[in-house]
Amino acid sequence: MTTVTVLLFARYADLIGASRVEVPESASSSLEQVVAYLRGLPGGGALPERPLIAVNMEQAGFDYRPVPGDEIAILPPMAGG
Amino acid sequence: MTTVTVLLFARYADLIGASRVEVPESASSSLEQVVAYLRGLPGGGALPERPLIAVNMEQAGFDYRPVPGDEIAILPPMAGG
Amino acid sequence: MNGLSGDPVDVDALVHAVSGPGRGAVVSFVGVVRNHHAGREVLELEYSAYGPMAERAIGVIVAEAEARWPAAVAVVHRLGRLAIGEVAVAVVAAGGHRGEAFEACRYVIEEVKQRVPIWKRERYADGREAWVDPTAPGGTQPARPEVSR
Amino acid sequence: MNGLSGDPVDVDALVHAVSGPGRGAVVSFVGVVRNHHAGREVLELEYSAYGPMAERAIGVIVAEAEARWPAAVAVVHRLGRLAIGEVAVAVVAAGGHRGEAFEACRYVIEEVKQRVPIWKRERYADGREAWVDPTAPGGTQPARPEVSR
Repeated sequence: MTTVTVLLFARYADLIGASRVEVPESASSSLEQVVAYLRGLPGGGALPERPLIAVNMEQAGFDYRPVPGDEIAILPPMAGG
Repeated sequence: MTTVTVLLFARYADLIGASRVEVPESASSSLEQVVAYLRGLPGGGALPERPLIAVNMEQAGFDYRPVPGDEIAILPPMAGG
Repeated sequence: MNGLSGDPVDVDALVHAVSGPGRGAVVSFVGVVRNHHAGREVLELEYSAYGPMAERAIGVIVAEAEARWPAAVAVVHRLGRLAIGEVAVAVVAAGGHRGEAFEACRYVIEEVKQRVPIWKRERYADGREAWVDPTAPGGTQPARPEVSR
Repeated sequence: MNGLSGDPVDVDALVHAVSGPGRGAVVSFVGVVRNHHAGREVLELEYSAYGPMAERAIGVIVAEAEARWPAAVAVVHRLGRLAIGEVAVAVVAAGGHRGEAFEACRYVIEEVKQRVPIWKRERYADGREAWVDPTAPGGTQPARPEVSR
């Protein structure tokens, strides 16, 4: 089964207990679906419904359809400085 | 004869060739008179008619009447920084 | 020069990197770890980042500033654990005149805070920890104790 | 700490003087001698001052800034001969947040330039010298060669 790799950071990684999650292809036809999948994981219910998402280090919209090789990252609100 | 001591700085000291001038009491009944006296000195003609003047380190108006002990300073445009 | 650093930030090195004989105005912003946040006493904190994206975002922000003002800009953001008083981020902008140096410096720190994927976990005097979240009420979100280090 | 100095300005000492565990934002302005002014190549310059009034004016400006913003401010202006690249003036403002530190720093350098009796004589590559005069056309007034040093 093909999967899409999602990177999690900071509080989101804490919530799910992992900094990297493999999402089955069946649940990754759009970023919206990917987030729904993550929110269904144990601890994932505290993820926001519409987090900031980067694909290949560029911000991406919820309707984006992941393709193999994409680096998808779910980003908590930025807190540098 | 009583005099009033006037401090000159930077370009104004260059123009008059001195950093300190004693102005006779007869020419120092007001700051306006003091400046007129300085402008009559050799090289003094290039002084502006209304330079910035400090009396005891506070800016003073042209109608100020100097009293003995005043520290009068004629200040070129400031150029710090 | 620009980017992330696991080692203490050398502000003088940044100043040196942007200085030049025609750049008479050097404006620096240095963000230092404070001993309090949102009413709680902070003991230390830890910065983490999505490294490659953060480096790239910093590079983009610097390029934007240098295109908009005649100034040279250097930025470093620290990662890892920091104690009170340590430098978390430094931005240095050098230009021919002070207006452009102030504006470029301010622009870069504002954009870094908004656009660079860096996160901050604070440890407080009461033993609790939290993630700083500028969008949350109170400015933080509790951190899971089981993942505390 | 605040005032005039015949010795090189120690910017780090100013930063240290205003820093504190509650002051997370430190903004510095450093004015450095440039190699050109008003289209002419500058070799070196000399600052002079009406010392007691300049010290007093700097103290007043710092007090104004510290009354207006919750920030601590330190300022030193160099006097005497300076070479290209030397620090002429440094202003450091530290506050709890960056807004107040930026604003206090900017306020102080603007006021120092306008209100502190300090003068600058420049020596150019062509051997001539001039007094910097922001009110004069071209920004300078010729200096008498006979008083050149």
